[in-house]
Amino acid sequence: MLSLLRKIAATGRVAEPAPPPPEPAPPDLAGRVKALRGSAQVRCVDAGSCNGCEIEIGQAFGPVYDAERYGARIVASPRHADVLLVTGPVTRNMAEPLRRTYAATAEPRVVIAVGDCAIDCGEFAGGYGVEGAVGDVVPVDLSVPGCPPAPDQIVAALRRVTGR
Amino acid sequence: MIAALLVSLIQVLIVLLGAPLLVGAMRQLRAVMEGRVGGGVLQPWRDLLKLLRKAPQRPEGTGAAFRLAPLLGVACCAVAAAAIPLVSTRTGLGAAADLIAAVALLTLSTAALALAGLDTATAFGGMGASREMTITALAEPAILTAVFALAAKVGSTNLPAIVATTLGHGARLASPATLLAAVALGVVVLAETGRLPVDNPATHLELTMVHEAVVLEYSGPDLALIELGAAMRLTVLLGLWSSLFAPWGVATSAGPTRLLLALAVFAGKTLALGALIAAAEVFMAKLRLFRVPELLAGSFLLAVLAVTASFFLA
Amino acid sequence: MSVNLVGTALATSAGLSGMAAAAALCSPVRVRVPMVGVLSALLGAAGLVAGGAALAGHGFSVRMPDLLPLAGISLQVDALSGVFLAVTGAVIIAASVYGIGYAAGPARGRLAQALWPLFAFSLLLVPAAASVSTLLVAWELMAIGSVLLVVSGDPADGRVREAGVWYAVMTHLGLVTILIGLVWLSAAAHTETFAGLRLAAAGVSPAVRGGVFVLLLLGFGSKAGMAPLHAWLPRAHPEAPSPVSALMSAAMVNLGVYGLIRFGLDLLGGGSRWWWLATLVLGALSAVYGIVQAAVANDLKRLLAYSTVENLGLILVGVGAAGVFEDSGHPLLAAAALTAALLHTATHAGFKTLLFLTAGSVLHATGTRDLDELGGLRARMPVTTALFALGALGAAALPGGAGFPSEWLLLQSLIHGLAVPGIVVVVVLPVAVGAIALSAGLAVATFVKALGTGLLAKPRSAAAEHAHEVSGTMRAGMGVVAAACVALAVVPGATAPALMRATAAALRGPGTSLALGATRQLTALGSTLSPLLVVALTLGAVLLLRAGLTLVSGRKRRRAPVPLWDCGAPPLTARMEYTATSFAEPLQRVFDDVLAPESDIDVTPHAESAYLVERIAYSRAVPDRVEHRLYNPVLHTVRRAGRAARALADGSVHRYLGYGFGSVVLLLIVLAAAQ
Amino acid sequence: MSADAQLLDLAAGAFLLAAVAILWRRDVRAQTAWLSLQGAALAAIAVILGADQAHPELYAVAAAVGLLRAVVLPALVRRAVTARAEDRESAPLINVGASLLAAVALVLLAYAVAQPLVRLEATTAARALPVGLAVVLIGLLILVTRRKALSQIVGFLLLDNGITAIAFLAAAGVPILVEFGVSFDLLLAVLVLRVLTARMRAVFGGSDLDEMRELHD
Repeated sequence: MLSLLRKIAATGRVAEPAPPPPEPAPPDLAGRVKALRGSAQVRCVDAGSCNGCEIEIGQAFGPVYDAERYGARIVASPRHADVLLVTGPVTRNMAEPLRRTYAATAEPRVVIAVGDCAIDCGEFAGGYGVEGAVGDVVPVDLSVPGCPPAPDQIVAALRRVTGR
Repeated sequence: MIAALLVSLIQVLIVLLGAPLLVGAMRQLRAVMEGRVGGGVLQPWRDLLKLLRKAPQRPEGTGAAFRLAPLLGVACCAVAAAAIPLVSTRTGLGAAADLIAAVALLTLSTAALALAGLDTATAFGGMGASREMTITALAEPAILTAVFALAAKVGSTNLPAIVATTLGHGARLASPATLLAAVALGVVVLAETGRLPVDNPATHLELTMVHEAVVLEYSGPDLALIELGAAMRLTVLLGLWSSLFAPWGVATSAGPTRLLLALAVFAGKTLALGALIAAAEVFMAKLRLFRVPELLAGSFLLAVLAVTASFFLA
Repeated sequence: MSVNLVGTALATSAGLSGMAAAAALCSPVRVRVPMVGVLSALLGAAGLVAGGAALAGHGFSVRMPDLLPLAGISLQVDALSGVFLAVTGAVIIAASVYGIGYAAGPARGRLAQALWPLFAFSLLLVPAAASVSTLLVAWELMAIGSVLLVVSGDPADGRVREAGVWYAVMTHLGLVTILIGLVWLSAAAHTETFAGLRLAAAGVSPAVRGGVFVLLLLGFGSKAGMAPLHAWLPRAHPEAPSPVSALMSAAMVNLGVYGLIRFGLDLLGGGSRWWWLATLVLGALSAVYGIVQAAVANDLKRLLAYSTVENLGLILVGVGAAGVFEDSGHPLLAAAALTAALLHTATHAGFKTLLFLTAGSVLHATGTRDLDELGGLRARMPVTTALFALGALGAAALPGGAGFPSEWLLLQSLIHGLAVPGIVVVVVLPVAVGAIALSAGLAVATFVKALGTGLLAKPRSAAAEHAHEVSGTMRAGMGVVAAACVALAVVPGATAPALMRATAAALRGPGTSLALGATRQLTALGSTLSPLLVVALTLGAVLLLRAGLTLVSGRKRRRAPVPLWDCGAPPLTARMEYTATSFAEPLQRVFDDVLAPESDIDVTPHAESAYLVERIAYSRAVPDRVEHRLYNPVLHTVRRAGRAARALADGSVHRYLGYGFGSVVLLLIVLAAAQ
Repeated sequence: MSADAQLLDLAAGAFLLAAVAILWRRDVRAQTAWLSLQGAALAAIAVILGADQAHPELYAVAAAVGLLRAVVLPALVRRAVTARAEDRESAPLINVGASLLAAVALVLLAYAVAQPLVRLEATTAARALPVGLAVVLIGLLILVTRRKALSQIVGFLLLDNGITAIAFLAAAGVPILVEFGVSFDLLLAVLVLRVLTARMRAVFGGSDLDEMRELHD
């Protein structure tokens, strides 16, 4: 216990200083951003990704990038969520669950497609098990390109939603 | 009488408005200790305001129990806050401000929430309800026996009377009986508010959930009430604990300045306790569900020791 | 003497029971059931009036020498009897009205219908008895009536018959102990009227009084479901038709408590401390054991029966505490404890009647008592669900429930008990409080389970799927007692004056420190409880919140219906629900050492390969451990003795004559030796 | 009541609390921490009594007891905890919850049987006597119900702390030499046990007493 305390004292803050805020959300999103009042509960949906994006999302909420300081928090149920972070090309098996998750999320809700696969199926375009991009299944509001996208880009997207 | 009602109103309001801030402060402290920046003390309020404006939903096949539970949760905490002498011993409920009644009210809100969890007919709802009720049932003996120890000395379960007597004889606080009772009730408070090591309020893994599993189905305004209720419950129980074992600063007389001072002291005490819990949680891991009975049995033992000590030693 | 209200009411009830029985015997089935129901309800009303009058201070005493050979019948009603008369009468009213709609099949038959009013009247007779012989007659009437009614439900059913046998045997063993005790007492005191015993008891040697009390504790305790003599209760109450269960569980068991109070405190005049410590400890034991069993029970009515064991245990704790305090010269504490016991008798009668009647409605509508088969009745039987919820609130002793004020009062009296000198008391009281608290906590879990899995959620079987709300008379019966529950829960203080008269009658002492006339709140020993205020404030806060919520979220208040969150998988089915068994599983694990559940898993491997599992059968049963460990061995020895005895009787006449001759010779030898 | 009396009560309370905590925790490391607290409480009792009854030599006893019970013995036990497998009582003979409830009964029993002694002389010291008795009983309980040799050592130490406390409270302190004698052969015993457990672990790879039943043949 003491050793842990010493470590805490020695380490101090590991979070990087906040980068300048990204440009505000597009007009069609602005209304919802206002309604969210700087707080965004996030539900991650892996629609069939290679888990590269998941690792980056994990980093985005880790101590270094600390998305929580902008009002974003990961929650356990889409009922509690405002934002869906969808990764990967939507496989046939995950298409229906993705729709259900979207339906279970209460208005106002925002869908962020994370990673190239989520935007245009990337590597897996035309694969026999692939239903299509996230945009083909549920309406996408923001997208974070990259394979995988860097944590700070994910954080930036989230900041556009929370507006902080 | 008017003054007393005013006191109760003030207590309800400070708990209502302050509870989310307490939670925010605890999260903030935890974030800082983990080397993060944290969402800020106001974050819980932001979440609540947002949730209140979200579109309300009615999950298929849920009924009155599901809709009533969030309201009841907040209401019970509010009534308890009005009764317990958090700021002043002259509360609106006066003679009817009973310790057992206050505890029973909080149990009522737990039971209502458990019923709501069962009402959803989802596996997780039932699981959470079952665990929640198990813990509550086993916590009850420790609570009432500790109450027994405190009330036996004062000769009444009337909260203002207990607090006033303790304020009268500060030396009593240093007696083994009181200390043992304090530890026992402290453990129970942790269990009743779903903090570590009994329940992990920040878990995302359904299989380890207790309280979270019950509320998985709630959204929008209902969820806002649930979160507010949980925060108020934490505040009220911490306030009750500090009023019983550290009553300094609780006003025994009317008078605005006195009340303001008491208000400040109350906020300070509650924040300090909250900080203590939050800091301790950094070092703790969650207990297995079937180790929790051991914890509660221990707290029951301490409570019994408190009773015997209050009789034999002091 | 001038016309006496109590006497008139009792006479009326007697007449009504006769009329009802006659009507049942000689009227066509169509008319029979409603007629009996109405007449019995009037009978109950008469009992209620008698009790109320007695509680209001009217005394009554009559002696009918030639009604019964040798002793004759003598009746006397004081405030203490009044409590039990009133409670019983109220229960009879509700159960009779309910029974009109409930009775079906064999229960509509002549015998069953004729027994009902007679049994009801015997329940009124017991607390009115004023002599040992009268009491014993009434007691035996009650026993026989209840046994026959238990089996009247479905005599063809084996489980019903088994329950009937258990009950018949145990209730008569109880009767025997009571008989011996009372005869011994009257022999020692040279009188058998209560008035005489009250005077003469002081002269009886302590040893005799102790022996008598032990016998009475066993006899009356077994009637009151005191562990370990409770085994008949969870068997008989579930199998009986629901109105009968209600009458037994809410009225009959109370009479065991009445006997204990009447003889222990009143006639024997308190006696010595160990009597009451024993009562207290046994009461605490029954409370905890009963509720632990209830917490893991799956059969709705069995659960309620075990909850009866718990509540009667709490009442016994109160009685025991009263005895201890009385013995150590704390009349106020004693009065408070006894008042708590009596108040809990009333409140328990209220919510237990409600629960058994609602459970009966569930059984009536679905045909099953198995909680794992029920569920989803909320939408199908709204009234029943709401009333069951009310009863459950009372049984869980939560604010707004009927059980809360009485348990609060009980705790108050115990908390002040530390003032009593004596090491044993100081050791016992904290443990007793712990036991009460544990039973209270487990009661909450138990009734959350019963309500949440039994009536809320989704139906778990076709039977529950096609349930329907019950008939008007049944709803009326439930409604009556529900109203009583609400009254007891909200303004318990209103009963204070009456209960104080009763305690005064039992303790022959001053009244309690309950605030006279303060009907809004309950004040005892320097603490005050105001259920009315608490309930009003909570409801007010709820309404306020609703209003505030609509204000905040504006017109969007309309709730959009959405499917349950199923983690994206295809919709949740009823098979994925948590059942009562799974709900109770953690508690069952915690109390593994107490319950010793029997579970076994049977894995059938696939035909091709031992590594492929075809199906897994898991079964779990939580038998009554006391029954297994205590009763079965006894039964075994009895059976063996019986078998041995059979060897003596091989049918040869000579042998039988030989027995007779041998015994005569033996007798002569003994006589010779004696001179 | 006087400040001294209250301090004594407090020390007694801490003494008892430590015993309960030792029964409560499975982790031997945590147990040793509580053990040192208990030693400190014991020393405090001695000091208070010394001040109360003006027995200056009690200060010396207190110092010795404090050093031995609060520092040396716990340290020895702690050093005995090496192998990971050793440092928690995984499966006591009766589960911790039950043994805690048993402790409730034992404490109540201790108070009940000690009453005559207390009534004998109504001093504060005498009123705290049951605490010592209760600790002795709890120590025995641990000795009976725990499997690991280390836990048994802990129980043994608890037992001895209780005895010493009784000695202090009843006779206002045993003669200093006796106390030292007791403490030193206690020290010896612990050392022997430590060596034994170390050897056992070296030879059998564990010090679970049940597994050692085979040794007798």
